[in-house]
Amino acid sequence: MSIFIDAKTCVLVQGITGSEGAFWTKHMKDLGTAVVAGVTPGKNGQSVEGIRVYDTVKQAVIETGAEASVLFVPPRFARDAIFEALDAGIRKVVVTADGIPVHDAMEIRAAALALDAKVIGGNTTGVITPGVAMMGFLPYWIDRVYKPGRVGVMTRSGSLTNEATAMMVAAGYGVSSLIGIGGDAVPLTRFAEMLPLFQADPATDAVLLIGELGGTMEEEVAEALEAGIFTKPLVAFVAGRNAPEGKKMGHAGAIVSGGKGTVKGKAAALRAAGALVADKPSQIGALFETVFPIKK
Amino acid sequence: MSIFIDAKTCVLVQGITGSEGAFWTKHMKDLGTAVVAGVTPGKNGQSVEGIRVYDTVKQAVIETGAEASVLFVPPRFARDAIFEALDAGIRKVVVTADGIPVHDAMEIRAAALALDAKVIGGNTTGVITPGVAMMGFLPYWIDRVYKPGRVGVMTRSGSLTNEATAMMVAAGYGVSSLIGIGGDAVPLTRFAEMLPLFQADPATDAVLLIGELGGTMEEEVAEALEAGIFTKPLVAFVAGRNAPEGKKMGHAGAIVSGGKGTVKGKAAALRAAGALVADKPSQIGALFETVFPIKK
Amino acid sequence: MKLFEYQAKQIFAETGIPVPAGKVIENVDELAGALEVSGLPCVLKSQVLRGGRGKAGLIQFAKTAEEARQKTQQLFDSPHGVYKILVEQALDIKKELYLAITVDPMSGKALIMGSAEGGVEIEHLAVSAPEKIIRQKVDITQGILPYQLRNMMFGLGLSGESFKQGMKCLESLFQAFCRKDAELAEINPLVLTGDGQMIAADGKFSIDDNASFRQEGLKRTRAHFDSDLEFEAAEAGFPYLKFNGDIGLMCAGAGLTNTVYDLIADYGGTVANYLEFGGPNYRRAVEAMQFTLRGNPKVILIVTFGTIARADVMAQGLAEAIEKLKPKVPIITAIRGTNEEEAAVILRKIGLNPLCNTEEAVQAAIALCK
Amino acid sequence: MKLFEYQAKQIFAETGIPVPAGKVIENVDELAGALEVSGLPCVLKSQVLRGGRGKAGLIQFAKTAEEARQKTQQLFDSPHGVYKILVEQALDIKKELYLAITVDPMSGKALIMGSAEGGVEIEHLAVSAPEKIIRQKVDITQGILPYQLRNMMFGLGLSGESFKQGMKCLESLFQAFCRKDAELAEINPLVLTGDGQMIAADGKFSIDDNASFRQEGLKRTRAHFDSDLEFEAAEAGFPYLKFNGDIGLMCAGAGLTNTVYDLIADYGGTVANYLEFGGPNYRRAVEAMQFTLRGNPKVILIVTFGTIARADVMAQGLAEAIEKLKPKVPIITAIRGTNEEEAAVILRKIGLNPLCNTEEAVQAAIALCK
Repeated sequence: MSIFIDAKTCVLVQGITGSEGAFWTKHMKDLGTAVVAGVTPGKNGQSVEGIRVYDTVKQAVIETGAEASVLFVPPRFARDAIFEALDAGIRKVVVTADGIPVHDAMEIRAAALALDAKVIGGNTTGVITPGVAMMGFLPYWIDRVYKPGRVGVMTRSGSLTNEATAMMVAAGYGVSSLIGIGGDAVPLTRFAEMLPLFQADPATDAVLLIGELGGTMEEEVAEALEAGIFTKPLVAFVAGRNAPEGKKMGHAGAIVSGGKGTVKGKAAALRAAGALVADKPSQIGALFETVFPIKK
Repeated sequence: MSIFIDAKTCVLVQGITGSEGAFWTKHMKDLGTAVVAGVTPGKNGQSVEGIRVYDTVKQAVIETGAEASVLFVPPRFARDAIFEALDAGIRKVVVTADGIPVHDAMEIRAAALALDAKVIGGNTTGVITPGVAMMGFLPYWIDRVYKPGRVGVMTRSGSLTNEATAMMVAAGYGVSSLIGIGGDAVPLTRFAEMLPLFQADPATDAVLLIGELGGTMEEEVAEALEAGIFTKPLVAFVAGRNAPEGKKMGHAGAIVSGGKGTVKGKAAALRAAGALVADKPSQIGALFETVFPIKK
Repeated sequence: MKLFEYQAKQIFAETGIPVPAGKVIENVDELAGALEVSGLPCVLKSQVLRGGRGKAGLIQFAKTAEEARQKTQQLFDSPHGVYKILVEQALDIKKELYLAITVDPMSGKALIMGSAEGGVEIEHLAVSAPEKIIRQKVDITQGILPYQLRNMMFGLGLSGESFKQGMKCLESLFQAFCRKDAELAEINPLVLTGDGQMIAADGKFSIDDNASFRQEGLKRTRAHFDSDLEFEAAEAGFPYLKFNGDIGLMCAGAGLTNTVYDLIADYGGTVANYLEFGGPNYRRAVEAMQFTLRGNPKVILIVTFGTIARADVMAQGLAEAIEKLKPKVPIITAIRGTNEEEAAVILRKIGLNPLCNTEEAVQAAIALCK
Repeated sequence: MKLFEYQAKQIFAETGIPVPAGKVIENVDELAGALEVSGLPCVLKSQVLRGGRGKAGLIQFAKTAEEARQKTQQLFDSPHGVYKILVEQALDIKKELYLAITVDPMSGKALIMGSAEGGVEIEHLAVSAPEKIIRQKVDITQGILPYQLRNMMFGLGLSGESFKQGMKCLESLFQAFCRKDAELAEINPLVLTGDGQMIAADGKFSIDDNASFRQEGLKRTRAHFDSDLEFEAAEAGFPYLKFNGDIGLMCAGAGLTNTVYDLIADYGGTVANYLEFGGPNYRRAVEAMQFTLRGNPKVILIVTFGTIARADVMAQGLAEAIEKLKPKVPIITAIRGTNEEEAAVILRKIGLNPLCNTEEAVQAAIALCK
């Protein structure tokens, strides 16, 4: 089982002829992902890693039945590429572009909500079900991070994911599916919106939430827990407890301003809703032991 | 029973302090319509026909629970007034304004579709369930037209409605509910979208469709009949068989151009889908006799 | 309101769509100046709104200044009401495309249509080869996106420089469509010239009358109408159509008017003219009857069913009009709606026989024409 | 990118929002010219980005030209890095309002906020009296509608002429918000003067860095930064923060950086500086280490987990940087990700002990500072 995509999901790669697009298309295929088509305007008829390239998403969807799309396009073209995918009927999109203008992101987010589409990102490393399928650029061959297992992972940070997940794996756990929702100030899909997928997934017994300072997404997860939308064990690690207010270390979403978005507030909300919160990555494994002990 | 509104539906009047707004508010109330509030910006606290006036729709909705709104505002302000109603949570709107700019209408239609709101009009005389409730300015006291009964009426033309419906009433039938969808080139709700309401209404045994040349709404009704969306008897009268191409006699929607929108095509489509089509208004009564004879 | 070709091209030029070098003239004396702009050979295009100008001989080519002068004079002298001629450079046409934006009332979106087979009427192409028309819907609040431009250009089979020029043309056309409250913005043909330029060789542009409050300079001129009478009526605020039959029709509302028009044909009658008596005009019976009488009807037929337009007000106005104008033709009325009983009393008082049934009124009017 | 008050007011003025008469000066010699614009009494407003300018004495009032001269000199001489002063007319304040537009990431809409209690920080009001903040969400593709403007003005309790002026201000502010790709557009206070004028007395405006490709003239100056070092690093493309501790941090990615920062604090260490080593910078180890060394760290701690930013490329770059710069401080590395085994080989070759565990690396770095 898997969430978001499985081995049968027909995946399209927008921007497939770029160097990253081509490189990660190979890796997605190697893992078993059903990459069926690529799109780069003006390159219709070319082939990348054995995948046929089309001029338009519409054409690719008609001819290959693609139903999900991963974008390797520069941030300034993300809006156009995402709306092209949505307009062609695709309802699952993964957006790797780092640096989408906030006004573009607002427009995309509003449209995705209206269409009930799952647009993941921007600035995400992607989505993976280890051993099954991937959309994005996750180094799944690093076994100490991407070991298959029964814990769902959702994260705002690519760099921290590997760190935190490795701790969980070191404690004997593995990953069922991992969703990187990305580090932007306006994520196109939010943490709490992924919870129903993990809740419904029989392959997921618990979830690891990798959060950060800034915004309100961790608080929304706490609300979802309070509302009973997610009932499996949830362990959280939220980075940035000591970050200086108003200073940005890294991407746009990770900033505290006007006293809002503090890790202290997030951790308190999560704990109050029944989640376990690790202060250090090294505590993650032990916390899972308390709620979801490994059968030895 | 009724469709669209019944005697319990809490109705708001936008533009209530204008002369038409005030005049028809009285008539709506007299019929039994639950008019609960009016809105005219800057006139908060005033009263019209015993109805409290508010500055904003939001305020009116919060304080009175209004759930449907009829607009007596000039066409250039219709867009603003409709979006104000939709934003306040109202999902049933009747728009009497004649002359809404087409680009405004496009925007409103697209928004109404996205919200699954029923925005009726523009350029409509309104919606009525005789003896129960009305939103609009239909002269319900004219008994030879608005006699209560079991035939649903939907129409593009105010002037023709009275004509055609009178013929039906003269033959012994009466009106269950009547929906004027209005005569604009871009009606905010279309004929075929009203059919499910008539289909579901136990007080409606058959429908009289009063159509016109121009557009494709009658063809869409034929498609709905073919698709089995509406299964009760349907009698249609479509005006403009002999209208000269490219000439406009009356409102914007009623024009044939480029050979599209002819009455001939509409009548053929409706007949092929099983509807009965009257060539003259005087035939309407007789056609009802064949599908839905009056119990004597 | 339909614009003339030269007006459409002004809009195209403003928004960045290339148009042929040319100038509008109103008489032969202005030709020399126009030829300096267009060069020779040139095209002389009569500025009339009717379609099929080519077949009607309203578009002429000229290789020399003298030929141009002769043909210009002929066009101005033609019986087709040519008030203006657009004098343009003749293009070296390699390929003709079609590009248009109109309204899709179903989705509430703008509908972009394109075809690699330009130069013909799109309605004909829609029947003969619908698969050759590429369609794309665009959300007017969001505006046209680059992928939508690309999809159209790929569909038209363009590449390289013409692909880029085509994207630019379509984007500009869409901006004009939105900014001008257009019902239709059409370039047909969009010409690819021998030297690789893309030029709007002809165009249609229609602006929504209902948006006139926010569109400056929207004003119909005599050239928009088939007759002086229709123009004068329109200037006075009366929708008015002139036909060549017997019955002078004063009617209110599209549905009822079209029904009466159908019934007149069904019962063997003909229409002299139609005047819209509804809306704000119901209070203007004297002027309305004046315009109706100028259509030389054998009988006047008045059919209304008013709600806000009250029947008694109409009847009172008609009484005044008859008093003042003393029409020599008979008048049949079926004036119904709010206060119809009072209306009937007024009409009877001035010697009319107010009818209630539309078909009866139509038959009575036809009988009086025999 | 946060703009200075005078830049925000330029945008306000361009878009039609009234601002006080005033002029920006860069030294005392320009004061006389500025006073001609502002008149007396005047306000002297230091153009710095930090909040609480009033309490910090960075805003001064002056009644005479001499007083203005003295206070201007004092402000330029202050240790707060005052490069520019905005000299403005002093306003006759009757009422202060608050008006702002920001981004609602949840709905993907613009969030309009207003309060009849302007002049205070909205964050404080949000805590002390949240019911006094009126909120309204606006679809940015559709734009702000008249009813949304009215709802806000009714909420602010305005009427008559100020109602109209307020609508105009908010509409203009919204246009500026959209046109400029703003993250925040705030007028606080929006002043109602004794003679009934509405004037933007102070404002904040922040433009999205990610939109710089379509926003002209977005350029940070020295005044945007707390130190020369941070400014120079930013000019070179390195996000860089200077602190006063021991560890020079080269890190990649927000999540990992913040985690390392937390761990350093947890284990009792302090940070000298942070440099973003991820993204395109992973190939620029020499420059990165140069900037890090200028922060005077006692130890350099490098923590990364790269995917596209390959570990072996980073390691190779570090080897070159060490060879070239010969840093005198110890270096601790936890460089993981794509090709991490090759990276480890390279690092060992130059005498480093590549670690794999972040906490271990942090503890090792702290131990070296003691």
